Amino acid sequence: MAAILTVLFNGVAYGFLLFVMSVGLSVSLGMMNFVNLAQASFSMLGGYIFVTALQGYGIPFMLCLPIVFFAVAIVSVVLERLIFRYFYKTDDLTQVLLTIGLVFMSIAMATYVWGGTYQRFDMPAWIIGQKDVFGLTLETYRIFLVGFGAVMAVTLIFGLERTNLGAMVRACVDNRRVATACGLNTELIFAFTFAIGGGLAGLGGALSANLLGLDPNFPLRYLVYILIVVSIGGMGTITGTLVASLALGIADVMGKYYVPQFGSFIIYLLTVIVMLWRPHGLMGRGA
Amino acid sequence: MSEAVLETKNMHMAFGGLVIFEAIDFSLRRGDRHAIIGPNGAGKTTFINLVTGLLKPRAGEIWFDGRNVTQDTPQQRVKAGLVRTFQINSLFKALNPLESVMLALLEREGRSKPSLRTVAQEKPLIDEAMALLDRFGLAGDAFSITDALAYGKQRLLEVVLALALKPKVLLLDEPAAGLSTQQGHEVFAKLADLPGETAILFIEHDMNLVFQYADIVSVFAAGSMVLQDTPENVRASPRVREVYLGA
Amino acid sequence: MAHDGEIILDVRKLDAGYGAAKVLHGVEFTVSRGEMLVVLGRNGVGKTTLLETICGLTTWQAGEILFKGQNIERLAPYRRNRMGIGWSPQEREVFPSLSVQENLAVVYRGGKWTIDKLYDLFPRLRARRDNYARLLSGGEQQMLAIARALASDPDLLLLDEPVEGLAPLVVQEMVAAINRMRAEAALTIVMVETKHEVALAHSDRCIVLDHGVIVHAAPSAEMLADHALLDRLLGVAA
Amino acid sequence: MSATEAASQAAAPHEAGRDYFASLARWKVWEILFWATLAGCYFFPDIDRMLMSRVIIWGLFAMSLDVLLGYRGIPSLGHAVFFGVGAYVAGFLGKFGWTEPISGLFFAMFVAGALGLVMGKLVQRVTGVGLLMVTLGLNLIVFDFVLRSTELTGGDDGLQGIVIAPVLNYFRFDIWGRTAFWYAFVVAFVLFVVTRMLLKSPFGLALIGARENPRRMLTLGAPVEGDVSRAFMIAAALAGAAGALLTQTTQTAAPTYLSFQRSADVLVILIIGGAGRLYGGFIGAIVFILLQDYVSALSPVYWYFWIGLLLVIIVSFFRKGLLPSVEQLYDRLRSRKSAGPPG
Amino acid sequence: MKTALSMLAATALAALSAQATTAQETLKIGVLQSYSGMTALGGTHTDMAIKLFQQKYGDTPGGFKLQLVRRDTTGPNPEVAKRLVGEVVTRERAQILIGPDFTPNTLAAAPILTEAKVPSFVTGAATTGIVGERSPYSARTFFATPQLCKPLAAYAVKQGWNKIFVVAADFAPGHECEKFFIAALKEANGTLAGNLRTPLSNPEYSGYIQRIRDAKPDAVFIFMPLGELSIGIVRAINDSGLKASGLKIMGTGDITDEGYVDAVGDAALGVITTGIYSTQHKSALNEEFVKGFMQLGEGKHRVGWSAVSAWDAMRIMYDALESMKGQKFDPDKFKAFVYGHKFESPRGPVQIDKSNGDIIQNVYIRRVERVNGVLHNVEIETIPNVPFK
Repeated sequence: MAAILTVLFNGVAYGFLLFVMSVGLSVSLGMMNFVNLAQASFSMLGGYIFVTALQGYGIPFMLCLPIVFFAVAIVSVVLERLIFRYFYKTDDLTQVLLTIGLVFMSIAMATYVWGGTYQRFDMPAWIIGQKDVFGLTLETYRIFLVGFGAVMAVTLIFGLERTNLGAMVRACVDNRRVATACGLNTELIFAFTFAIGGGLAGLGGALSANLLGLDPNFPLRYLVYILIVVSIGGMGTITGTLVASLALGIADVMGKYYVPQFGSFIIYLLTVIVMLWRPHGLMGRGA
Repeated sequence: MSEAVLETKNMHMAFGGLVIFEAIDFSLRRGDRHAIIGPNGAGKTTFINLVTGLLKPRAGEIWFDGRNVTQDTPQQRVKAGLVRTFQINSLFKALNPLESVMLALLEREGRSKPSLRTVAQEKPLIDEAMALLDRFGLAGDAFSITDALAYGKQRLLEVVLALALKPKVLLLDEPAAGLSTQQGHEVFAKLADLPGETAILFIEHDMNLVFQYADIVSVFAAGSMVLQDTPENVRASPRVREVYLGA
Repeated sequence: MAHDGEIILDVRKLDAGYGAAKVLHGVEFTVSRGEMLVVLGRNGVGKTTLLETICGLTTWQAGEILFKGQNIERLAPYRRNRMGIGWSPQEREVFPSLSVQENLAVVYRGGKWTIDKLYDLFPRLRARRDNYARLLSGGEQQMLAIARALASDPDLLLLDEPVEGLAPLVVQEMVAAINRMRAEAALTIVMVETKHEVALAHSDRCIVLDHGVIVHAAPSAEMLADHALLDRLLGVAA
Repeated sequence: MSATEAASQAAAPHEAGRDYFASLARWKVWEILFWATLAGCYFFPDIDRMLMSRVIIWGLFAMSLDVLLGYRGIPSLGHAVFFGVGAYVAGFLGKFGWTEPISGLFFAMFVAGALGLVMGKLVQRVTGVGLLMVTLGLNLIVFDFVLRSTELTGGDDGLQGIVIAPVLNYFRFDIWGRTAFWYAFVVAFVLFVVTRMLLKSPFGLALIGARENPRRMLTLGAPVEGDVSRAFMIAAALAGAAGALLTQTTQTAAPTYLSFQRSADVLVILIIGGAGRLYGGFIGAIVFILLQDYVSALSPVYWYFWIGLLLVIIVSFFRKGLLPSVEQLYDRLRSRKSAGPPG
Repeated sequence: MKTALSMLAATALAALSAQATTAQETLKIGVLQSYSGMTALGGTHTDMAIKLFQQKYGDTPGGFKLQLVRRDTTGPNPEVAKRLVGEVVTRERAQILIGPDFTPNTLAAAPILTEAKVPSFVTGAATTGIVGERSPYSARTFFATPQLCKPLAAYAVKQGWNKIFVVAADFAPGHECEKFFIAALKEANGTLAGNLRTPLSNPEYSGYIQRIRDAKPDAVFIFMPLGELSIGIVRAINDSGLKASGLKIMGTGDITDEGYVDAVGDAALGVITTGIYSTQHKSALNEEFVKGFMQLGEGKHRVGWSAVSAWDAMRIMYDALESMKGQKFDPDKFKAFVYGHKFESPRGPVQIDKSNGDIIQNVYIRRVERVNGVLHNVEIETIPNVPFK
């Protein structure tokens, strides 16, 4: 029984890990309809900024997180002004190509700046180790991830998705011409949303890099996972991304525990089945 | 009453909990020019989508040419001779009118299976396509990209594509939408010249066109058919004035 | 009916189009506060382009547009809207993935047309406030488009074919709403419409466009009476 | 044919219609030049023939995706599955004694095509992101399977013991890539000609129609969903041929042949060249593979950067790919010369 | 048929060597490693080792002016490797290769190398039976899988850790290592507590770890490829509390490779691995090697195994070329020198097998310890002259 509960908890924690990793893409793809694979590069950047702040400057862990968020948000909005904004109206494939090109460039640049090796993370003592909760031995970092992810999800869903700002973004995505003629400053709204998406991606990188290992190939390694989570969740919904993250996380961990011989088939098979069953994702808004 | 070519029997339709039709019994006779009118949201376009198979009714039957086609796919209904146009142009923007019409003709003749014969070898069909375009005054535009054609011409092409299939029943969803009054009359005048055995069912808001070209008018409102009668009687009906025509 | 009031919109020698293509050639006209002007003409003569140019959605090429005395021809569309220009586009173009309520809320910035008041104007919208806009019927979408234009509290309202494709009864409803809007808020309206009978019957003045040039301007009542002229300019079979 | 010419022929509409379709099917001068130049590469002094045969194979592979994406408008993130299946089928044949390459190639095409038909049937109702993710997921599953089935496929080490007999029992696959070049060239050319005919046929026109407006094709009575699986079958067979070619010319087959990376690469190549034009894949392969080879030799550690930059430049300035951009430029020059300023 | 083939090959080769001998002075050395992507570090370290070696010993051994031709194999990618080997051999006319790395690449290159008689050094592939058996001119300076996968079984049983759980990455090298370890465990009378194969792309281990926990083993033996999987599993076992509860972690040296043991962090402390080389190896040659390498890398790089493999390849190559001083380069003579060659490497004594060019070397059992504040693999036991089978 304890084993099952521990596995279940670990699945939930993994789900929240997937959520923090993919919520950046969920914002850009879901809310802005922009297939920004470079979100994975923003995550990597977030990881590097995090490790530099934590390791290089000895800044406390909890302070590093907002630094990462704002730093990556600024970088992403600069790139948005310089490059991305010219591609809002292009088709999906063009966006995929543009952003995958940027991912390639970011990998080479990260190798140049930080070298090809994996980074070292010395997490603060309070966040490592295990805690006993209701008789279960749980990992402290996973508990932290669940808490942080949940707060983040609630903040985003009620602070961004279900607000007038969220509706404004969707209006701009639905019809930019009309939105601007109706008095919405579409450029500003897009830049702002983009910055939030970028900042979240950076935060995701910071929170996951110490578990997953951070090197210049980080973006390519986890891109597929991020894509799977966001598309299963459905375009245009942070709630969907949350649901998909948790479902995939639990399914993956449970699968690995009960039928380890299936390996990563479970997650892939689930992807295929869900997308055949609901091509717009679990909570997608449809065509 | 002459033979019905298209009938719906007790057709019921709803989207989720929103009931569109309670029970529609409708019939269209061979060769008729039949108009459907009714307020926006009365389900006129839904009716056409049901009849052509883009939507499936919750209950009831659809009969075409003496056969129950309720379970048929849209393609099967087209092959049987039930053909429609769209309210908003639905054309092949990157192709030219000749290629578009060829698509229709090749489908009609069942010649679109994978093969190594070029389209150029289908000489009789090419000639037929050019003749059809010529008849609707589009021969001069046969090689221009559809997207670059004037709106009125695109509207005509919409009708030509449907006619190329030699339908038994032609369903036109607001063929004059977006056209000036004069262009609207031009389209209907061309349709009036069609051979008599093709039945035409059309949705239209312009009452001048309806009363000028229709033999019979059905009035849809609030999930049911209010009336099916001659244009004169419809115009005179107080009920129709109340739900649709206004004062 | 003539309006001697202040000139709210003054268009001078305006050239505009899309990219390098020129659609409007030296267009000049003025609209006074409270007036309703109708723009007539056949398909593709530049009526919609004219409205979109006033909104700022086309490429400005030459000439001037003065709104409340200020040059606006180089301003971004959202700034023009904030100065008081509202627009209801030709294809309605409501925001499909937003609910009716959200469609109005995203553009509402305070002002006399509260959302509740807009629902009073179009009671059908109140009934469907939580539905996605894409699920509305054509007539309801048209109402929403106009309500949305009003929500930003404009002084000048640009209406592009507000009664196209509507059932006769709904046309009457729409015309009544427009009249009520004018009566309640002293709105200035520039309207493009192909159904000239309806348009002329309820407006003050009209201009007729042909190939991007104004070929005729007259009081609406006068125009409505002149069947020969209508036939020549608009090709109406009387 | 330009619009003005066509208009002048409107007097004899029937002839004009026939001429139009005849001109579409006719081989253009530049097409002949293209293939002649490609073949002529062989005789350049100091050319790397193995590299050129790889370019040709990638060109064929990208062309196969063009049938799907360029003509039918279906994007796929799992196209390498068919390439890999073709490669492994050819490899298994070579390993278990069926060493004759041409029949092996046909068999590989047949198996890949059959798989394509099945996959097409599976996804024929799915579009957009759903389709991308389904094809991606299937790709990952197949890759995982091949990688893990060490006993069957050799897993990560690749399929071992592949023997390929000389082509026509005479031309041996040498280390200079002489046979490889000609074998790849001839197979690619023959398959190109067949594909070209197929796409100039009514079936090809119907594919384009369904790409442009599937709903309308449906109302013309076309089997729109059936076309998806047929397009998948054809594209899969062609991709299988490309995979088999690679196995036969290099006597290797490895999991990377059906990796997701390869699916992404082929998409990139096609888009760089320009989709929907049959030659786009070949042009893209020439540019991408040669550049990759050149840059990676020049800067082995950072060549990713330059490939990334190339992608960004292409989508920024040649939005639809190289070939369409060249076509546009050519059209503009020609119309300026013949018709004066555009009306 | 066969004779016709070999005659054709012979004429092609005659043409090749004729051209090669006329342009004698310079000798081209193909260096085929992965310089990009997930496995780029191997290429970087190989380059550094070669550079360090040449700084010390010059670039004209035996009067042959060496010229390096570097190519990026991009990782295990036989299609690319085969073409690059072909290009380097036929167009660049390289006469000795260092690489290509990875088993599939090595296998793909073998026919060309055999046909063109090009000696090569396998510096980055460990599968058994891929050296002399496949290309009679190849020699291995890396290691063979059994060398690292067998010894820990006996060692563990000797320590009293009888119940062992085996976790291996689910791909060919993992399957091979698992097979060797389980066989060795049986031989040593240990008990297999269970075994798991984990996917090659795997960010999450907790499900697997619960399985290990349920099996209650004394120790776990891990085989993972270099990189994030190794980091991931060692950290996961540590974070789950299993290590603190007394579970011993063992594995091949990959899981605590110097290249990223820092990234594994304290989780790596006490992990027992088999290895062919550690920077902590006590010998004058090694101290000098490590010092030189650190200087070259400005302290940013720690010495990985590919660096030692490349260094040893250079060592053998230089010795062989010196022995051919004044003569023309002859692959057969080169091979004759290399096969059976014994020398001192920074890792310890090394011998190239006389019959098939594979490597015979010491294998060290190491434990991760903190030395001067830095995590190191400290050698605690030496198993001398371990064969490659």
